This record gives sequence, structure tokens and C-alpha cells, in this order.
Amino acid sequence: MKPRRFNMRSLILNTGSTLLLPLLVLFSLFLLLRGHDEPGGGFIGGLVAAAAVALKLFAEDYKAARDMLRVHPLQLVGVGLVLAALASLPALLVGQSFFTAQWWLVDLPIFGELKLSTPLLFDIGVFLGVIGTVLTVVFTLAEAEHS
Amino acid sequence: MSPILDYTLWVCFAVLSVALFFALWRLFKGPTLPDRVVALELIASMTVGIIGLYAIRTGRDAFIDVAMVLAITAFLSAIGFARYLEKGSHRDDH
Amino acid sequence: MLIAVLSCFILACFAPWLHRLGGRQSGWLLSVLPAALFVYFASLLPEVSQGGQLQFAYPWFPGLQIQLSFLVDGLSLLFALLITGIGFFILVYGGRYLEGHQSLGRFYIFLLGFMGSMLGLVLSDNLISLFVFWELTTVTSFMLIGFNHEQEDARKKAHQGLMVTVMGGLALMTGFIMLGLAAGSFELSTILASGTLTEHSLYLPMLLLILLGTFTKSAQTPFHFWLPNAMAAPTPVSAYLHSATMVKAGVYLMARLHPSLGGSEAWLLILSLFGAVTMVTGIFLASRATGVKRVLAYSTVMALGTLTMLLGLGTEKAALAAVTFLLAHALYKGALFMIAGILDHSAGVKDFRDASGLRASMPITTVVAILASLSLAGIIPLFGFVGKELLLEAVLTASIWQIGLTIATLVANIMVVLVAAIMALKPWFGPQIETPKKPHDPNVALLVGPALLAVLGLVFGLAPALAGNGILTAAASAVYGQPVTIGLSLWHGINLPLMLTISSLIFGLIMYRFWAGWRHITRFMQTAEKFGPEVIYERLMLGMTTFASWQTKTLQNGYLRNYLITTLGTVIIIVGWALLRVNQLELDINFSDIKVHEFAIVALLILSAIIAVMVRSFLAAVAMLGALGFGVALLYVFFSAVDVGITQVLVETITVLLLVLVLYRLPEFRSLSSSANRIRDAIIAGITGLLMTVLILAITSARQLEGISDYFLQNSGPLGHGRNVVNVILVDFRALDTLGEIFVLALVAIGVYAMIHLRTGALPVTNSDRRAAFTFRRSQKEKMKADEQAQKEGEAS
Amino acid sequence: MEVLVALPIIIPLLLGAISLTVLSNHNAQRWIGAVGTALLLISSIALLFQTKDHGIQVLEVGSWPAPFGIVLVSDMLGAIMVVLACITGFATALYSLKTVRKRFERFGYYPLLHLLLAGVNGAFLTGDIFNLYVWFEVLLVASFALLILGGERAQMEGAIKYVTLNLLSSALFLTAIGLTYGLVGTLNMADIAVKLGSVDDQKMVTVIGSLFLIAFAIKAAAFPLFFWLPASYHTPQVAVSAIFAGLLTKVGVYALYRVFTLIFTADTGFTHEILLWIAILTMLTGVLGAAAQFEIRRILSFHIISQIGYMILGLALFTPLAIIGGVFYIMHHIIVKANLFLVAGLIYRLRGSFELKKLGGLYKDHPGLAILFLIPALSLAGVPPLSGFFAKFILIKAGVEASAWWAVGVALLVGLLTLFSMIKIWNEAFWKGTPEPAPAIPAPTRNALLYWTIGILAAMTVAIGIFAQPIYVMAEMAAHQLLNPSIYIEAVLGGQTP
Amino acid sequence: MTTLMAILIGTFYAAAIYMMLRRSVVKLVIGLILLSNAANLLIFTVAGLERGIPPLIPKGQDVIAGAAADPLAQAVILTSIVIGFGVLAFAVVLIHRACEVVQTDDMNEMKGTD
Amino acid sequence: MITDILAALFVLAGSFFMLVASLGVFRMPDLLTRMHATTKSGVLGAGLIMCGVMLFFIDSSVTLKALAVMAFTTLTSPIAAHAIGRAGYFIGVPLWHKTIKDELHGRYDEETHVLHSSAAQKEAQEENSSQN
Amino acid sequence: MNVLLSNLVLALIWAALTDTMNAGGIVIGFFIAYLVLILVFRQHPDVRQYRLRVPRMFSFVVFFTKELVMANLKVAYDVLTPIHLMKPGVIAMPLRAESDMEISMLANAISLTPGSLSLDVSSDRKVLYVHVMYLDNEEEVMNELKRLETKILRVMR
Ligand code: NA
Ligand code: NA
Repeated sequence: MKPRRFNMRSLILNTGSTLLLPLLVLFSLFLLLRGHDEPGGGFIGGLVAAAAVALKLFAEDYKAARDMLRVHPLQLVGVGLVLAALASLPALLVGQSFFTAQWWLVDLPIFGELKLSTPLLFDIGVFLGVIGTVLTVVFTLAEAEHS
Repeated sequence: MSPILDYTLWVCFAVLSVALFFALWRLFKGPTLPDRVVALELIASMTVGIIGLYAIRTGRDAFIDVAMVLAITAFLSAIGFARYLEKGSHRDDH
Repeated sequence: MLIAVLSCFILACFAPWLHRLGGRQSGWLLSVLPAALFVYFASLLPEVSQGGQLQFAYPWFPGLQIQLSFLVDGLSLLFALLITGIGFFILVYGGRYLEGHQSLGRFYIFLLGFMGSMLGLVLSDNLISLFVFWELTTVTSFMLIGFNHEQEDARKKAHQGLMVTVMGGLALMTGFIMLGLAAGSFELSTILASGTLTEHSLYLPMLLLILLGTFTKSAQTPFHFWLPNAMAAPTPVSAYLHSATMVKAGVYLMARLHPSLGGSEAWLLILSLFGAVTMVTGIFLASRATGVKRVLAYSTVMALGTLTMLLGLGTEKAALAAVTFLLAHALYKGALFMIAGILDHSAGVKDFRDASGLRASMPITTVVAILASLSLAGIIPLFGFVGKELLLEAVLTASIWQIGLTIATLVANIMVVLVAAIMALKPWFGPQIETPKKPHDPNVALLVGPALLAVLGLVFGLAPALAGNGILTAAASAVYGQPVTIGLSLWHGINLPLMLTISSLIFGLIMYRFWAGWRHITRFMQTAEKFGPEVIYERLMLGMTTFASWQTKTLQNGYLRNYLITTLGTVIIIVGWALLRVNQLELDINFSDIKVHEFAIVALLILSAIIAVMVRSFLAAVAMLGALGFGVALLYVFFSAVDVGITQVLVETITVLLLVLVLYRLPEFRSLSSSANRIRDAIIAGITGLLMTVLILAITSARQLEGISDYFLQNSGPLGHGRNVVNVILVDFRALDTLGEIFVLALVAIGVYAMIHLRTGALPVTNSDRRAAFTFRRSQKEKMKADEQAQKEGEAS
Repeated sequence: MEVLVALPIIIPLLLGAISLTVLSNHNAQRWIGAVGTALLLISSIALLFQTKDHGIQVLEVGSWPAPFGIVLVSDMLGAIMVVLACITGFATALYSLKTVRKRFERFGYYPLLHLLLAGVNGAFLTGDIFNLYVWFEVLLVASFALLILGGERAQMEGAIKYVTLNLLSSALFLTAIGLTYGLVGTLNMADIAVKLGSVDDQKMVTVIGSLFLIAFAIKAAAFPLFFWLPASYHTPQVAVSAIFAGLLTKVGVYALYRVFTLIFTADTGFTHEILLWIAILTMLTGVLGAAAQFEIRRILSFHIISQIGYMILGLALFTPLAIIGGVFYIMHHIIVKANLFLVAGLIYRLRGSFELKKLGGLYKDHPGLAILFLIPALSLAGVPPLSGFFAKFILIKAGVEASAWWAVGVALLVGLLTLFSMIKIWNEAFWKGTPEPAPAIPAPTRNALLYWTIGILAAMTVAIGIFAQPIYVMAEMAAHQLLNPSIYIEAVLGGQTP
Repeated sequence: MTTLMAILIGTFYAAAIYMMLRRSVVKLVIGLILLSNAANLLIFTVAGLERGIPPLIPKGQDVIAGAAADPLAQAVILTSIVIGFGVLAFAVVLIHRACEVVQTDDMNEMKGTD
Repeated sequence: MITDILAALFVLAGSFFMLVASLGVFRMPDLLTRMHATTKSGVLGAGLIMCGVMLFFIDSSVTLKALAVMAFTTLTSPIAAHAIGRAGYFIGVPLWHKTIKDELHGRYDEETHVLHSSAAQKEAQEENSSQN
Repeated sequence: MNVLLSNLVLALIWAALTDTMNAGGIVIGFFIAYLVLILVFRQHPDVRQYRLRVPRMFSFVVFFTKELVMANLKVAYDVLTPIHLMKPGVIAMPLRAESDMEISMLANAISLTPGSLSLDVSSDRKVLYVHVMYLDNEEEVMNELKRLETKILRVMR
């Protein structure tokens, strides 16, 4: 009954997670990108994405989840922060107040009008930051289980 | 919205409210953690249902989004608890 | 003038370097400055002695009316001359006295620093800059008293002196502030010119506070104890600070403020009473002491008491007596202290009982000592005699307590003669006894100071007008507030004061004959000292630290729950009190608009919350929290908060995951609190909850203004290019909040990462730790056994 | 030059983010730390002068007009606080270069430091009450993380109390914000001030004010809400203790000043009376706490509390001179307190202990350090002509003018007892002979940079005392703005309320 | 409904505080969760409760035609939920580590630093 | 109108099954039987209500969302049930006393959580590992 | 699987081209693309298999929905009636399904159908342990389960 390096070794769960994982990731991106118009946004999307990786960790193990993510979650946090902070700066270049939203509307043939903007960039930063944070905590705790 | 639907929704809310209390009772009573988790899962499902009813009631489909997120993530806590139990950690619930 | 004051500080900064440069002669080298300053101040004499005043002002801190302004009149010039003149000798003396001492450089720093502070103090025209210098004398004297800092006693004494004088200093500052308020200015010259303040409503507190400052500094009873203790300092320091200069700062200030604050009944009573008591106490203690420096220190206390008493009397004669006595005292006491130092330095004698018959081996010293002692005893034709005659005259013409004061003065004088006799006779005459060092007359550097000061006492005694016309009359005028017309003379004819002087001389010499017996008779003082002010001071300090420990242990007791209870108690009391003050507390109570599903969810949530609190299992509580989260999310949904609802669901789920991830390491549920504690906690929690409920209801019924939220509904689309208004607020209207928020998350990530990965060996070390660890492990084992048992039963059924 | 208002936030945020991405590159971390905080200091000084010369600076973040968007406002108080924060930050960064171990760097020491500064500056500059909450949380979490860096038992125990009590404070703060929003439906502080003014029952407003009072008093470590501070401040790295000691409680004090001069001014008979008693008891309990301690960092920690009492006293007396005194006190205290902790760190490096019993001989062996200790220590005790003297002097003068005798008496007594503690340290650590056996010294490195850092701060302490006038003028401007909230409101809302 | 919500929120505060006053650090965390929920619900309630009209602009429109729930309060709550979550995550790991280091979850045994 | 009535029927049915599920969880004697109730009725109840939603709105995006909800519950519910059931069994949650057969009994390896397909296979495996 | 993907992509293209990017458009697009695929690429082996799979999938969905409702009614009956009629037990069901996906699809389906709940798969993938609520006749139950397995395998393979 002692705690040990642990893998649930459940075929059903593993398969379930491989099935649900892409679904969750896609869903999180969907939530992120529609956030400006419909319920969703960077934070919500980020939590769903983090939940996806957490599912991987729970269904398989810490290593599998780490490998899937490839980068260290703290790096995600860093990138997220930089993106979010950078989103505040373009306004300064055009002489507007700090954090003023900049919009670049791009017409694409199939997808229609694409709204690129600093708020979107900002939301992506939030998205990455949230994923990074949740996963840092989850991974750290999972790692600590073995020590 | 037709009165029939309106009335039905009222009944449904009442039914689900009662149902929630049964689940809550199990959540409280246990006796084991898996029992509680089962009850929790059911509460999540019922929450999905209530949100659906409420969306109809208000005619606002935006509420379905909450149900969507709930439907796809609520099971995670069950997985978490299950993993916890399988790790053979001590339990304080029986 | 500013340069004159600051030059000391500047020289102090370079003192260690000059010390190295000057080698053995460093004292002489550095003494050039006080000599030059003395000459400078002396050059101001002609103008000041004519009753003139010199003023200098340099801007410093106009916002608070603080400037570096200086006032040179008779009083301040007298002090300035004493400070620089005696300072010169002390530097010369000290340089030789402490020759080879490793900290001599630092000694110079603080001595020069002190000199500058003292000069600043007596010359300042601005009360606040005066106070600045006042405190600087305290600090520098602290450093000097603790010169032999590796001895615990020296540290303790330095601490004591500092605490007592700083306490007085703080009172003084407050008094100054009141004085400034009352007079409308911090400039002494303005205050003194604006007449008396005795009628002002702040007069009494201001007077008491200022006197507290001056009494502590000038060692008036009951604060006299720090002064003899300050003898832990090297002798040059004692000679300078504790006889001639610093201890007189209080006297100076009383003299200085006499025109404004003096003349009232309170002034008269307090000063003359405390002065007389101090005078008698000081000399009585001196008569019992045997340590050379201690005897001198107590006799200094006596002198300070005398001066205070004279200032209290406040008559023209008293003013003149005060300044005369002050000068005389400075001359002989400076000399005597330096002789005490010579006794130690050349013969290793620290106690009168250890010295006898040194006249043969130290002839010059003997002569100087006798000369200075004669002045102390007030024997014609020395300057001390002039002072003493004036003193007696002033006392005899006092407006109150004439007889009492006269008797006190007479008694004091008798014992002064005793002390003078001890100083003049005990070490030098009688049979020669072995001393720790081979006695010899010291180097000229050590002797020049006392000799010149003693001779000066003779010179002024023979020609008192020299001093009187030169400076003392001007000084007395400054004290008196009006021009003083009495002149100084050695011989006043055969009168009552002379009779008293003669009788005190006789009785004093008789007492010297029976000195040992006197000490024996008065040994009850040893018991009395147990109730003396020094013991009280120490008790107070001890009491303070004891109380502090108790208070700290009580408040900062380590129990988080007590901290929480205190905090919440504060919330309840202050917020509750504020709520009770509301005139008409309207609560928006309305149950009529509740829908069935809403009621059900709220009821479910209340139940969940209560269950989560009561359930006897962490895991069950966590599961309960999950349900609670869903319920809260539903409430958000019911009241139109879609994004919030989604977020709530997600956050709740992930929170449960995190809890589950850490819980396996945590100990099992235990019931730790007593039921009394639980009831207490429940009451506190309940009241807080009730308070919140009431607040919500009160606020919702009080709200009356349209908020700004409509702006977002109107502009989110056109200006924010988004239809989800909440999201547009988050990423655009209030993006700064969200930025801060993700930085919070990032910080959490870093913190958590560091917390788990950055470990420095944190193993249990203390016994109690080991015990705790043991109990923990045992309970774990028991739990595991119970688990196995339960499982077996489960399988069996 | 409006962007100047944002720079004290943007710079550390970017520095923090960049440091985080180069976590394993020690040299980059250090360079970013030193140069970055220097830049930050320069920008904050520029902001101070801009504010001093051209009045309150307002930046509408995202170009959204007040009260709808978030505004950053630099009034004199805010600008002064920012400069002080940046001075502390710079000094700490310099000190950290030589004292913080590599593994701490690898685990985010510098990013935490930068983000802490961002949070502190954000709190000082924001004109929005909820945004203030957000910055509070930023600095709080940064402080959590810095507090536990090292993971020792004492740190953990201290951190639990620190975290819990501060979270309770945050919850109360949030509750108060919620109630305010419920009452007036706006978050901009100037707008709140205007709208609360027209609420019928001002005593209801006071109820909310009292919640803010408690929330901020916890952050400021005032009596009887200070417990988290002595429980934790002596546990982390000394550089961390220094920046905590200098800055964190002052954010609470700042918030009290902001809220109780701008928003809750209608019922001062109640609120400021409470503040007065809080101030008195804070001074007293803090200094008594220190008198009972024999570990340098603990002594210093308790003194933070007692000094907070003086700062609150300035606000409580609520006269122009008192506010000036309070602001002056804050300026003096931040530098002195941070410096004392840095000195304590140096003592530790030289002697391997913070316990007075185990220390000694420093006066003989390290006279330079002795002077560098004496300056801040005596300044803390209020010895003239150092910075602390004028700080106390102004407050006591204000107290006398307001006839607040209890406050004056306690302020004086506490000054005396502060000296008592400082001299205790001096006697034991410096004057006393080196105890036998001499304690093991971990890293007896004499590092010029550390001396320089401490020396610069000590020089500032002396300078504030000797050149008090310009500092006073700034405090006076700050007080003027604080006591005339219409200036602030005008600057933020442009004279027209929506 | 406000009345009912007020009662609920009061219960949450009370439950949170009761939990925080327990000696076990685990309960402390549960208390913190409840506290954060209580504060958020309080903002939500005092900002005004609106049924069924989320602040979402219908497709194809530029502004919301009629009334809508207060979006600012929602945004504020969202931010505060997130911050509360972050802080909670930190607290959870902290107690985890603390229990590991101190070897107990009893707060009464964690008083070595005062 | 017709769709409204249909929707009403669907939501009513859905609510009914939800009630059944919660009664099941309330009344059933052991963990596994309770799980029967929740797994099936929960999914069905939510699904029926979502059908009601589809019928009420008759809007493609709503339909997609409702279908997504149905798909998500259908996918996740049995997985969760499996995880809990397995965990519950593994930790020895007692079965109802009227349970007539338990072929899972003794097939789990307590240490490795390996589940054997038969008692013989378990013995063989254990022997194998003890030889190693 | 590739074919299914192509079908979906084609459906999306259809929806995009006809400017009906919504559920209805995609469903219509899916059917049209399906028809096109099975008509145009009928020689392709994958497509030939795929041709059958779509109708099977639909029939399975119908079957499954029916089972789900039945399951619930049966459980409902037992839940609502005062006396428990069930005779629960855990049985080991030998598996024909081989791949992970097949096994777990089967397990999930079993969990959702009347009276049965998958507990776990043996580590050698030979046996699925199922909790059955009405174990009156074990053989019948087993046959029922096997039938379900067959249906699923037909869709999956
Ligand atoms: Na967000
Ligand atoms: Na079934």
C-alpha cells in the first residue's frame, strides 16, 4: 500500500485519453479564438488545454505528459508573459496610449475576414500563461510524488 | 414560448432540484470515497441538464457553452480521485 | 560662525588620519583647532562684554523654520570659551593619557565631534538646531563613555547614560515644539525678545518637559545616578564632558531660557527645590565615596544642583552667582579630574584609600591639586571663594525657603570642604604607601592643563573684575534678562556669608578628621541605595523588558488560529460598530422573487457548505467542494454570467485535481480542537457571516446611482470589435487587470516550481520535531493497518 | 511624456518576463537585474520630476477614458513611493548580485524580484480600486514565492501564516471593493470619491471604509493585525527581507493614505479616530516586541511594525503637517529599514549568526560596518540630524499642534525604546568582545559591492537629514494634493463627472 | 433573490472562517476556497442580479438592444476567480511542502518562527 | 408549437431519467449498482434534455453545441465510471451482500496493479516473477 | 480512417462553397461527399470498406440509442420499486476485440447498455470484467454482450 511511481495501466483510460486529448485541445483553441465574440477566451481556453495535458498525466504518467508538451511549462509561462506584455506596446509605436488596441483586418479568400489584433495577441498570451501555470503546478506535484 | 413548455420547464426544474438533493445526500453519506465521486459525477450531469433547461427557459443559447465545457471536463475530477485511490494512499472516509 | 562649529566635525572626520600623521604629538597637533577657536571667540569678547550680541544665520530647513542661526552673547560666549579653552587642554592631555591606545584615533573623532556639538549647542539661536546639537552631544558622549567597550560595565553604563539623557532629550524636544508654538518662533533671540511666556496656556507642560530635559542632562536628583556611572569613560572624557561642559548643557539651557520661562512660581519652586536636593544629595554621596573619580563626580552633581538652585532663585545676584560659580567650578573641576587621571596614570591609584604620601614623588602635581582643591573649598583668595560668597548671598536673599536653602547650602559647603580636604590632603600627605605604579610627576602634556586651570582660579580670585568685566557680567545679564549691575569682588567685608564660610571650613575639616567614621556612620546608605533612583531605573528597564516579553509571547504566540481570531474580532468590532452607527439601517429583505430552481441551488449550496465544514474526511470535503463549485457555477449561469460560469466550472475541477494530487501526502483527518474551541470558532464565524449578510442587504438597499457598466454594453461592439462584452473588458477595456492577473499566475508557477525543486536539507532537527515526526509516522502505520483490516473485511463480505 | 507613468510598471514586467525566459543563464539574469533596476530607477526619478514640475500625471490605459478604463495616476505621493520602491529595488538587486546563490537564481529569484517591483509600482500608480487589488495580489504572490525560496522549515511555517493572513486581508479588500461597487457602480477611485460623496447616508459609506481600513491595516501590519510579519520576515534571504521590510508594509500604508484622503473623508471623526488608536498601539506593541528579541532580524521586524505606527499616526492626525510628517516618515523609513536588513546580512556573512549572543567584536574588526550600522540605526531611533529625526519631529510637532497628547507621549516613548533596541544590537554585536568560541563563518568574503550598496543607502539617510528641505517640499506637495482631493479628481476625471 | 443570496454568502463566509480556524492546514485550504467563492459571489450579488440576459451582443448587431447583466462586475469576478485560483494553487503546494517538512498538518505545531 | 411540445416531452423525459439516476445513487445498495444508475441515466438524461434544446432552438449552431454536449457526456461518462469502479474495487469497497458472483476477486496484483485474466494466469505470473 | 477524414474535409469544403457553414450544411455536405466518394472511388479497397461502414455506423447509433433507453427503463424500474430485484455479479467476458480502440469502445458501450458495467480489462487483453446487474442467467447475459461486441467490431473493422 505504499505510494510509488505510479501508472494506472488502464487500457480503457489510456484509449479514452488518446481519444479525448485532441478533442480537448481543439476545443480549447476553439474557445480561445471565439472568446472575443462568444463565451470563451484565453483563460478558459487555457484551462481546458491544461486539463487536456492533466488528463494525459492522470491516464498515463508524468513522463508521458511531459513528453507530449515537449517544452517546460515554465517556458510557456515566460512566452505567455512576453506576448501579453508585448501586446501593450504597439500602441506606443503609433503614438497612442499604452495598451491601446490595434486592429489589423485581413481579408482571406476562404475564411473570410480575419480579425488580427493586439487583444487577440494578448489573449493568446493569457492562454499560454494559464496553460504554463496550471501545468507547472500539476507537473511539480506529480514529480514530487516520486521523491 | 408556449405555456405547456413553460409549465413543463417548471416541473423539470422542480424534479431536478429534488434529484440534486438525493445526490447530495449520497455525497454527504458516502460511505466510501468512490460513492461520493459517483454522486459528484451525477451532480455534474444534472448541472448540464439544468443549464439546458435554463437555456430553453431564457431562450439564450449562450448558456449551452457552459454545459459544453462542463460535459467535457467534469469527469477529470473523477479520474483524479480514482488515481488517488489506486495509489493506495491512506483514506479517511470509512 | 558656521565654519567655527563645523570645523570641529570636519577635523573629526580627518582625526584618525591626523593621528597617524602626528604620532606621539597628535594631541598637540589636533589641539591647534580649539586653540584657534578660543582665540576667535576671545576676539569677540570686547563687543560682547559691552552688552553686544552677535547673530549669524544660515538657511537649513526653512519649511520647518529650522535654520543654523547662532547667537553670541555673554552666556553663550562664556560657554564657548570654556568649551574651546578646556577642550584645548583636554586634547593635549588626552593625546598623552591614551598614548598608544589602539582606539585613540576614534577617541579623537568623538571628542572633536563632541566639541563641535557642544559649541553648536551653546551658540545656536534656533531651538531645533540647538536640539540637534544637544542630541549629538548625547551620542558622542555615549561613544566616549563606552570607550572601553569590551568591558561589560562600560557598555552598560554608556547605555544607561544614553537612555536617561535621550529620554530627557525627547521631552526637551516636545517642550521646544510647544515653546515654538507659544512664542511663534523657534529663534531664541525672537523668543527672548518677546517677553515672558509664563501666562501662556502651554506654559506648564512646556516648562516641565524642558526641565525634564535639562534635569536629566545636568544630572539633577533623581537622575543624578548616571553621572558617576559615566566615569567608566577615560579620565580626559570625564574631565571634559562630565565636569566642564556637557553636564552643564542643561544648566546652560535653563539659564538661557530663564528670561522667557523663569520668574513664575512653578519655576522658582521646582528649580530651587530640585537644585537644593541635588546639591545636598550630590555632596553627601561624594563625602561617602572613596573612588577618586567618583568623589569628583558626585561633587559635580552637587555643583549642578547649586547652579540649578541659583537659576531657580532668579534674582540678579543669583544670576551673577550662577555664572561665577559655573566658571569657578569649570576651572577647578577640570583641573581636579585631570589630576585624578594623573594619579591613575602615574601611580595607578583609583581610590583615595590606596594613596598616601605621594607629595615627595609628585611634587608639582601636589601643588596643583592643592590649589584646585582650595578653590573647590571656597577659600580665599581663590576664585571659588568669590563664587561661594555670591552663592550664600543669593541664598540668603531668596524669596522663598530662605532658611531651608541656607541650611542646605551650609551643610553642602561643610561637606564640600571635606571633599576638598580629601582631594588636597589624602593622597599627598601622610605616610607613603605602596602604589600599583611607581609614582612620578607626569609629562608636561598631562600637567599643563590642570596647572593652568588651577592658576587661572587663583588669578580670577585675585582679580575677579578680570573675569567679571570680561564676560561674567554679560553672561549674568543674559541669564537675568536685563543688564546686571553688580560687580565682582573678592572681599565683601565681614558679613554673614563669610561667617558661614568660615564655619563650614571648620566643620569640614573636623569631618575630614573623622572621614572613615563618617563613612561608617552613614553606611545605612548602602541599604538606602537599594531603593535609590538607579535601582528604580534598572527595575523599570527590567520591568519593560519583562512586560515586553510577556506581551510579545501573548500576542505573537505562534498560533495561527489566534491570529485569525484577533483579526476577525477586529473586523467584527470595527465594522460592526460602524454599522451600528448608521442612522436608519435599511435592509433589502425580499423573499418574493425567488424561483424554484434558484431556491433549490441556494439551499443545496448552503447544505454543501455546512456539510463541507462538518464532514469528518478531507476527501469528502474536497468532493463536497466540487459539488459546491458546480452549484456556484449554476448561480452564475442563472444570473447571466456565462464566462464566469465556465471559468468557475474549470477552476473548480482543476482545484479538485490539485487537492487530490497533494492530499495523498497529508496526514489523515484528526479531530484536534476541543468542543469549547469549536463553539468559540463557530460563534466568531457565525457573527462574521451575519455581518456580511447584513452588509450586502444594507448596500443593495442603499445603492442609488447608475454605474458605468452601460458604457461597456454600448461601446464593446463599435469600439472594442467584440460581441462578448466581458471578454472585451478583460482584454481591452481593463487589459491591465488581466495583465496583472496573468503575472500573478506566472508568479505562482515560479513559486511552486521553486518550492518543490529548491530544497535545502530540511530534516527535523530538534527533539520536538523528532517527536512530531514519530507521532506522524506511527499514526500513518496505524492507519495502514486499519486500512488492511477494512479491506479484508470488505473482501470477506 | 505620459508614458513615463507606465514605465515603472512596464519595465519590471518586461524584465520579469524576459528573465523568466532565460532562467538558466545566470549572467543574463544578473545583468538584467542590475541594469534593469537602474533603468527603472532612472525612469521613476524622471516621473517624480515630471509630476513635481507639471502636476499630477494621468495615463489612460488603452486610451479608454476615465472612469471607464483603468487610469494610471502619478500624484506626488504615488511618484515619491515609486522612486522609493525603485531605490530599494536597485539596492536589493545590487546586493543580490553577490549574495544570492546560483540555485536561487535558477529558481526564479530575479523574475520574482522584478515582478514584485512591478506589483509595488502598479499599486502606487493605479487610479482604479480593483486594479489596486490586482497589483496587491501581484506583489503578494511575488512575496510568497520569495519568502519560501530556500524551503527551510522556518520559511514554511512563517509562510503559512503570512499567506493565510494576507489572503484574509485580500478577501476583505475584495469584499470592500464589491460593496463599493454595489453602492456606486464604478471602480475608478476618483469617480468613487465623487459618487460616494452624494450617497445619502454617509455612515453607510463609513462602514465600507472601515472594511478597507482593516484590509489595509493587515497589509500594513498595524495593531492588532500584524502577526504575519514577525512570524515570517526573518526567515527568507536577507536581500528579500530587506525589500520586504522596505516596501511591502508601506504598500498597505500607501493604500490607507490613498483611500482615507481621497475617498473616505466625510466621517473622519470615526475613521481617523480609529486610525489614531491603531497608530498608538502599533507603535507601542511593535517596539515592545523588539525589546523582547535577541535576534537581529527579529528585532528589526518588530521595529517595522512600530514604525508603521508613526506613518499611520500622520494619516490619523489628518492635518497638513501630520500628512507631511507621514510622507516624510515613509520616505525615511523605507531606505533606513531596507538598509538595516542589508547590514544584518553583512553581519551574518562576517560572523555566521544573527543571534546577539553569538556576535561581538565587530566594532573593533569592522569599523566601516560599524558606522554603516550606526547611521541607519540611529536614524531609526530618531537621532538628529539623520533622516529619522526630522520625520519624528514633524509628526510630534503635528501631534502637539493637534493636542493629541497620548499619541505624542507614545511616539516619544517609542523613540526611546527604539534607541534601546538599536543600542542593544550595537552593544552586543559591535562593542562586545568576540565571543569564545568564535562561530563558524560561512563565507567570510569582504565584498566591496555590498559595502557600496549599504553605503549609498546610508548616505541617503544622512542626506535626507542634512538636506531635508527639498524632501520636505515634496512631502508638502504630496500632502497638499492629498488634503485637496479635488486636485486629484480634476486631474483624473477632467473636472467633469459622468 | 438578493436576500437569499445574502444568506448564502453569509453562510459561505461563516463556513470559510470556521474552516480557517481549525488546526489542520488542509482545512485551512478548504476555508480559503470557500472564502474566495464568498467574495466573488458577494461582488456578483451587490452588483445586481439579472436573470437570463448575458452581456453578449447578438450576432449581426453592434449593441445590446435592451438591458443586460452588468458586464463589468462579471469581468471583475472573472479576474478575481483567476487570481484566487492562482493563489490557492500556491497555498495548496505550500501546505503540501510544509506538512512534508514539518511532518504534521497541525498548525499548533507550526509556531517555531514566532 | 409542435416543436415546443416535443421539446417539452424530451426535457421531461430527461429530467425523469435524471431523477431516476439520483434515486438510484440514493437507494442502490453498493457502489457498483449505484454506478449503473448514474452512468446510464446521467448520459441519457443530459442527452434527452439536449434534444429538447435542439428542438426548441432549431438553430444549427445550437444543434452543434447540443450534439457536442451529448457526445462529450457519452464519451466521458463510461470512462469515468470505469476509473471509479476499478479504483473502488481495487481498494476493496465492499460489494452488496446479495452479489452472487465475483470473478474479479483475487485477480489484481496488489503491488503492480496488473489484472490477470484468470486465477491460473495469475499464479503463473507470480511464480514467474518469484523465480526471477 | 483516411477515407472518413476525406469525407469530412469534402463536407467542409461543400459547406464553405455553398456558404452554409453550419450544422445543416455540413451534414448535407457529408452525405453528398459520401455519395461522391463511394461512386467515384468504388474500386479503391479502403473506400469499399468505408461504403459499408457508414450505414453500419448509423444503424449502430440507432441500436445503441435504443439500448440506452432500455437500460434506463430497466434501472428505473428497479430504482423506483421498493424491493431490489437485481442479482448483481462480476463476470469475466473473453474478448474478441484486439486493438486498444476496439476494446475500449466495447467497454464503453457495455457500460452504457442495460445492466452491465465494464470494470476493467485484464492486462493481457483477453478478458473484460463486467459487472452485471441481473445475473439470473449468466449465459444469456454473456451472449448479449458478445452480440454487442460483434456489432461494434463490424463498425470498427
Ligand atoms: Na482573463
Ligand atoms: Na449495460
